[in-house]
Amino acid sequence: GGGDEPSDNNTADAGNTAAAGGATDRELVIWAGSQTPIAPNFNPYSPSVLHLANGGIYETLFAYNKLKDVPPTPMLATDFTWNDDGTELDVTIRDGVKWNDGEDFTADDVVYSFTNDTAKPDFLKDATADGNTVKFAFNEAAFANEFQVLGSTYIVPEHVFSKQGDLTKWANDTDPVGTGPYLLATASDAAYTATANPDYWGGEPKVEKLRYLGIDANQSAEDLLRSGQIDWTTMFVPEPDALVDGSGGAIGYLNTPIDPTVLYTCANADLGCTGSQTDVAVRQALSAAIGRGELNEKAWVGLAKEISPTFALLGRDDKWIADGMPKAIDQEADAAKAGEILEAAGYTKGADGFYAKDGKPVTLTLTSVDGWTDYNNAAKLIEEQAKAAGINLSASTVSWNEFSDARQSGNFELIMGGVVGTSIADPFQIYHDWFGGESTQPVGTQLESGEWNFSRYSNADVDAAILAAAATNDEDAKKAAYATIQENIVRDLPYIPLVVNATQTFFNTKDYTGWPTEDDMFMFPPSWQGPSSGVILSKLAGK
Amino acid sequence: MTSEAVLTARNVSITYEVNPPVHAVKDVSLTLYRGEILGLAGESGCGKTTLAYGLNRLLKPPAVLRSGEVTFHDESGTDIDVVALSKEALRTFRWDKVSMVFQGAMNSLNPVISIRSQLHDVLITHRPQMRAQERDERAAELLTLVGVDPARLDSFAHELSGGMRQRVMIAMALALHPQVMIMDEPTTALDVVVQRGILREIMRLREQLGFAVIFITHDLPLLLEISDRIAVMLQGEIVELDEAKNIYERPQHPYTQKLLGSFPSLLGERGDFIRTGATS
Amino acid sequence: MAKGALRQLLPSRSGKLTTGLVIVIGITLFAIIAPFFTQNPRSSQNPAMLPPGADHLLGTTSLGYDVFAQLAEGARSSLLVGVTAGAIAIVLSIIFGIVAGYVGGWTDAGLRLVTNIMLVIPAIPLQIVVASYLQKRSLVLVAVILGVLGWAGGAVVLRSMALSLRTRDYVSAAKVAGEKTWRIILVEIMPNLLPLLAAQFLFAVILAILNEAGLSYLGLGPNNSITWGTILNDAQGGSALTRGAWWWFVPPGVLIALFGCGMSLINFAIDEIINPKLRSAPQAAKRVRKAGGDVVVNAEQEPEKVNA
Amino acid sequence: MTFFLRRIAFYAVTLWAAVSLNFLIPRLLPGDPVSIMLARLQRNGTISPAMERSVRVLLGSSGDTSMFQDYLDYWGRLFRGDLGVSVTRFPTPVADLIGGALPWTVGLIGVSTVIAFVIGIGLGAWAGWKRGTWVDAIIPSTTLLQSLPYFWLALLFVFLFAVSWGIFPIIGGYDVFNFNGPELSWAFVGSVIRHATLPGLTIVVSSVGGWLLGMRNMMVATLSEDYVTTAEAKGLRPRRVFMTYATRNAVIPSLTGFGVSLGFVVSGSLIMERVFSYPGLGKLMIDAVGNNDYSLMQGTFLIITLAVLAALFIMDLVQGLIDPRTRHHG
Amino acid sequence: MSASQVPVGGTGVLEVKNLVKDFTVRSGWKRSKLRAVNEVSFTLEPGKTIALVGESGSGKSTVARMIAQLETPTTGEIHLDGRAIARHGDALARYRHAVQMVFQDPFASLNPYHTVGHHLERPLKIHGVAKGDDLEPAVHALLERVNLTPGEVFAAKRPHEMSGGQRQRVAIARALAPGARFLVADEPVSMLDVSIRLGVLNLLARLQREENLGVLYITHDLATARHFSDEILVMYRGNVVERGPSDEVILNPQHDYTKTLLAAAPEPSRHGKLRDEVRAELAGNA
Ligand SMILES: Nc1ncnc2c1ncn2[C@@H]1O[C@H](COP(=O)(O)OP(=O)(O)OP(=O)(O)O)[C@@H](O)[C@H]1O
Ligand SMILES: Nc1ncnc2c1ncn2[C@@H]1O[C@H](COP(=O)(O)OP(=O)(O)OP(=O)(O)O)[C@@H](O)[C@H]1O
Ligand SMILES: [Mg+2]
Ligand SMILES: [Mg+2]
Repeated sequence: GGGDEPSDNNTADAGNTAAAGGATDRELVIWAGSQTPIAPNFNPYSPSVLHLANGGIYETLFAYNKLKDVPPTPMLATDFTWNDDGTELDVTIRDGVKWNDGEDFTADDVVYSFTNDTAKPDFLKDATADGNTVKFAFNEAAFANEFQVLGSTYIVPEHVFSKQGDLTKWANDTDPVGTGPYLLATASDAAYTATANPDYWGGEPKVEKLRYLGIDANQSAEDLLRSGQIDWTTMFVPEPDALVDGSGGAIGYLNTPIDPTVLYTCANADLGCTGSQTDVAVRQALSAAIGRGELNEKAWVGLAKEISPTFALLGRDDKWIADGMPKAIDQEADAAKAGEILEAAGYTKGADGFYAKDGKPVTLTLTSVDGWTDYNNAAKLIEEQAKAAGINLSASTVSWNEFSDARQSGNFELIMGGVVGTSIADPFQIYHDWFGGESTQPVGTQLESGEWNFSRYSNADVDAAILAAAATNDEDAKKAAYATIQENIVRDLPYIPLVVNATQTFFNTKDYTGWPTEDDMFMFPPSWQGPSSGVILSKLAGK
Repeated sequence: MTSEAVLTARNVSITYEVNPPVHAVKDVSLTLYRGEILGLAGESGCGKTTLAYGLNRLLKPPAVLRSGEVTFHDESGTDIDVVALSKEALRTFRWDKVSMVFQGAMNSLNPVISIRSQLHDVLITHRPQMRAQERDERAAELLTLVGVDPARLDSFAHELSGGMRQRVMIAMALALHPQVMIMDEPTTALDVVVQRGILREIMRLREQLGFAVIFITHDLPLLLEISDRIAVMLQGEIVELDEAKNIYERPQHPYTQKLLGSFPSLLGERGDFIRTGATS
Repeated sequence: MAKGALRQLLPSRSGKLTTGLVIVIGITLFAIIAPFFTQNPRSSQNPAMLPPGADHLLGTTSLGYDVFAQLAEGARSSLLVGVTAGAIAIVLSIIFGIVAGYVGGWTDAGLRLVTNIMLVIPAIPLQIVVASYLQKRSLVLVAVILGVLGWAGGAVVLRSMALSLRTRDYVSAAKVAGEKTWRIILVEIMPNLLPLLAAQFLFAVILAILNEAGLSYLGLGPNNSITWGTILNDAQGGSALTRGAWWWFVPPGVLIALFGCGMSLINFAIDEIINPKLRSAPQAAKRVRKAGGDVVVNAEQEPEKVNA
Repeated sequence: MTFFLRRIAFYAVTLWAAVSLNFLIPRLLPGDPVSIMLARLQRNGTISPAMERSVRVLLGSSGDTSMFQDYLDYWGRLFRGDLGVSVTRFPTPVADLIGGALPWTVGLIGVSTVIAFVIGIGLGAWAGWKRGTWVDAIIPSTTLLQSLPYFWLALLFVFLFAVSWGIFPIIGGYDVFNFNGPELSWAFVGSVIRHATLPGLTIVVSSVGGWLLGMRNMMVATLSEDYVTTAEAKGLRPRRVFMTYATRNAVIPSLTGFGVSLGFVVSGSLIMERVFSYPGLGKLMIDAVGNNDYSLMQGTFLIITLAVLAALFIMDLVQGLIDPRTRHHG
Repeated sequence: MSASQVPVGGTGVLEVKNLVKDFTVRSGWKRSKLRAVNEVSFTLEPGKTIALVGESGSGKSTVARMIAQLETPTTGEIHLDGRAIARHGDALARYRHAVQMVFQDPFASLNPYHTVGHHLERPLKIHGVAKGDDLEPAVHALLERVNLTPGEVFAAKRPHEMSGGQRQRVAIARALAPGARFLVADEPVSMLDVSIRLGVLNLLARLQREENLGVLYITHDLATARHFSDEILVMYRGNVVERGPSDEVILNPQHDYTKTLLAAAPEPSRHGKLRDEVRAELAGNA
């Protein structure tokens, strides 16, 4: 697989299609990426929480649909309203919900879930319960944090969690108490199982039993899928059509590209970046030299989607792309154009066929995480394409640790990596987290949590526009701010966009119905994604 | 001593099928009489061991018995054509009629099992009717016979001195009352004092039990002292075979003469040794 | 070394040796020569996943790389890794084995401690740790890692050999003649260990090639090179088997196995040099059978007699 | 120093050095474990400062203590039998993880190693006994097996036996679809055996050749020993000569090698375990290395070191049993 | 090294004083001390031969190895030309120059990897006897001294291409190469074939006479000891139990052990005696 960090930040969908099928006791087997041995841990605050917990046991207030520009689906809450300046948010919680130990779910549980030491976000000033309403107060305009509050914070039972000492050290592995559609049944090194929650507020799920497996190699998972032993998984498969066709219709397949794949460039010499890529001309030339069509065809077997250089997700975020900005970035390699850019910037081609300036050759090292086959392959192709354009780029692979260390500290030239796609139909989060001067550190200093600006990009105009966009809920004001941002980042290319990476989900359509479809993409389908996977589980039925 | 033959070999030729072939034994004929000690002398590599192996059909590739007959004349009066014996018959024949003490007798004992089991092995295989207790008794008796403390039965080879190992091998060779015992340099690795002890033992046992011995060594003085008859081998052939006394006093073949001259006598003459520089 | 000694040491025409040499020399030649004739193994300009055919002897990979060209390039690198690692391992095992055995005393105690620790600490995890410690892993670096971590077993054997050799009369004789210690080790002892050293070297080479493949499978192989191991890793990552691209997955493995097999066969022949007992018996049995003696070679001796 | 003390000293010093290395090695790995851990966590969204603090506490390196102090603490904890808590499998104690994995590893790899050894020794002895016959002709082919990269073989086996023909399962140490963890029943035992077959077969196939060759050569050499000739001259039955005189002596040199390989059972199988998602120790170790999970790394290394030392020790003893010569001298 | 440093043909003696050698031996968990040589003293004069006889394990080789400085005495001293011998550096080299050794097994004492020429060149070079162009003729001359003619042919051979006798001659030539005045010969013929033993011994005798060598002849063969040496020392369990002029010791043994040894030595003239003794014994018992 190669998809980097899948994220949460969501918008949602009102699509509430009830499954047509009936109840089934056939066990639904899921691989969500766990490796053996599985350490039972269903504490949503723990670093090693298992997938069932997020969505299957614990739920959020709303569920956002990453793929569409639609309002979020009400879950534990039914309604929310902002005040005008974005400093207060009122949320109405759902009536009649019970914890699976029989206790009532209350607004106090919601308050607890946001204010306990472990979970309390920095931007939150206060949360108070008032009947079935929870009032959130923020330090400053928090429109941009809507998704985090409503869509990605799991609501936990105060009466259980408050009795624990240190919440981060707790495994919560016996009868975890949640509101979700499933109850934990058994857990072992190799697998854990769940049964339907008969008292689920949305009605008892029709699939009675779930089994989450631990699998160590993608190849094994693919083999199991092929032989019908896995019913739902999200993983990279090079020839999905062959697999689906080969199954005779038993396996369904969805490709939902959402996360941009880019080349991180350590772009900012002022913050300590070194290497040829600190020159914007080199980045532009490299971008021109890359044949994205070929990358997609060969490395992503045609499964990835065209990317917009503005980082707005084409199709979903079209309205945010400023006038005059290109929609999709060039797909064809243009070595001539690359040469022109370099020559205009004072580079000359040497006898070895590579460009140099002032006697210093343009050399670049591009690393990717070993074993992320699509990335590794794309990197090899980029090496070839860059060389054809006179840029001496060499590709190599590193371990995840090295990759993580390099980008955190800024000690790199080029890294192939993912940009966490936004979970709502708005590129704001990307602009803020990945391009903002606030979200970075000098080379040699580790980025802090929430800072994703690996390229060390820092541009006063962009920073000002981000601030402006954050303070408003007005679409036009936002668009104006985005236009400034887009103009700068499309020119400066601190991240050289490649493609929007494929996310391939396979599921058993022979025995189950109710899966998202191309026509009714009511939720983001990956098996590892919470809380959307919980929503999907609650909608499945036997055939 | 009778002049009744117990083993006759006629025109035995043995070749090592290597490149080029080595004719280790060439057309050797030899008769062993009941109860005698026949010494087989000759320099290293002249084919003594090969001949001994041939007599007991122990040759392993690349050695091949090219031609010749070996006949064993049993006490019962029947003649056994050793060359024609079937596999199984040969197995039962071995050790029962002809036993051997090997050149490397120091290494002839299995290092990983006790002396007792090695003695028992022989008895179990050839005397299956024997009861366990009888076997134990017999084993103890054998060791006593060769002058080793029966308490040593449970020892392992490495726990015994060279002389003791040699005696144990002789005891083993005696286990089935064989009529012929082939001893291939049984004392070469031992020092003279121990060697003398063992020779004395062999002589005594021969007197008591009446088996015939083919005694192989290159130590001619030794052979002269103990053998009844001596065969001198040179390059695969027996060049002289006569009574020990005759060999000593009237060697016929020049090679025999040369061999005899090679040993300065302890108490007598220098033989061919010249030490003109001697100043004593 | 003069011819006489060599000839004496070489077992007379051995099928195993010949086969082994043919395989090893063949693959080595392939590694040396083939890359000049094949296309650029890093050129993705061919159609992807082509089965073997006239244009591409062993087809192409998912990126359109020519498998045959990759194998040739991989042979070069894999052999380089193997030989380098083997050489390092052998030098270290000589230092730790022979020197320890010959010099004795505290030197021995110290060297032996190191050897024991290297023996007890499993090499594979250590290789993994070291490999992941070194971020830029060139081919040579991987070879060095494999070599530096793979000498202990050989050192133990060499030490015991040296221990027995140091009491040999010719070593004593050299001492009495006034030779220096280092000269005794180099000139008197080492040549007699040559067959053993050769055998150990071959073994170390195979081991290094296999280990490199293993490391590559775990993603810890050389960063920027094509080896048989990285080809396998790519093939595995590209689901070559499930996609039916056996031509991508099978040949590197077969080449590794073949090369190892060839080396083992040579090793076998060397074994027969070291141990004359091995040399004579089996061949002798064959020869005797050819010569017409119906000898079954085991304890149940058949009549050795041949028609006179 | 007496021999006995020397032996003890050997084990003690080796153990000390190995354990110290185990302490050191993880600390030499690149990257700050805390930030790597945090980076992993950030994949699931932002994390609170409290969570960050707890990660630091968990990873044990608060940054203020000296390496030497850490080292002393490490020994202190070892003596108390405390191997720490795994970070990647939080909050499972390392001891539990190892305890859970060890039986599988020992069961599969140990048994396969023993089987490979027994088959290899048996066939090797037979081939040596029948040296020079057609049996010898098949010997060279075993060198081919010996040189197969075993993950390659494993993948091929999975593809053929599990995926294409469906004879054997694809993953797991037991039927993970029908059992919710190990249990005591015949069905479970059957499932374990079925799941062990393919990985076991891989190990046996790729390692049997080595034993076979070594044994065959030793056998040939032993057969020309005087005591074997003596045994034949004694008219013993071939079976007896084969077993007690030839094989028993020829097997002795292989035993040390067997001991060492038994020791490496624990670590030797990491690739295999990954291919088959087998719940073993080797994979635990690679994961630990890949995730900078110090405690788990140290724990697995320690177990491996102990296993090797224990195996060497046991082989010291076994050798004494089989070879009386070493009984007094070790 | 110049000739002045080396008293070639010097008149000094090699004196062994109260040599003691203890070995530690292990049996089971226990270690014990084994006294292999106990207070052995003798003086080796140029032109004289001393024979050291005794059964296996009596310590003969250990004495030889101590003299050749392959083993360090536990106590006791070795003096050359009146001075205690050196154990290091140039002085050791000078000692080696004067005292050389011939080993028991001529196959084992020649390195199978090197030619005969190499074996002889080395000591010549090390001890500065010959250099460069002189080396080859010197080697050939040495070979011819030990009756290996023509020298060129033998210099090119390797040990395995020669018979045992020839090999032992090479070993002797090597020992002579540095211009040694004293030769320790540890059972120089016991590994040789009966028919060639005498040849080697005769050669040794001739060289001894020509070079005025002092020879320590170690053997368990009493007959050759008697005829080859001027004096015989009988060793038993590390001790010298009897010593004296050779005929004296052999023909008129005093110590019990010497007598046992003499009785055990094969003597062709006694043929048939052993059988008769045994018969008499048996008859007596019966
Ligand atoms: N396996 C073999 N292959 C080839 N030639 C052999 C083999 N064994 C022995 N020979 C040769 O056969 C000849 C006779 O050997 P044999 O062992 O019988 O001699 P021997 O008289 O017993 O010598 P020794 O006194 O050294 O024991 C020798 O020339 C020897 O080289
Ligand atoms: N390195 C050693 N370590 C321990 N004991 C030794 C060592 N060398 C010799 N010995 C012992 O010292 C004693 C004398 O040995 P030495 O070799 O001097 O006897 P020898 O008279 O030369 O015997 P042989 O006639 O068998 O050569 C023997 O008991 C021997 O076992
Ligand atoms: Mg012989
Ligand atoms: Mg001696």
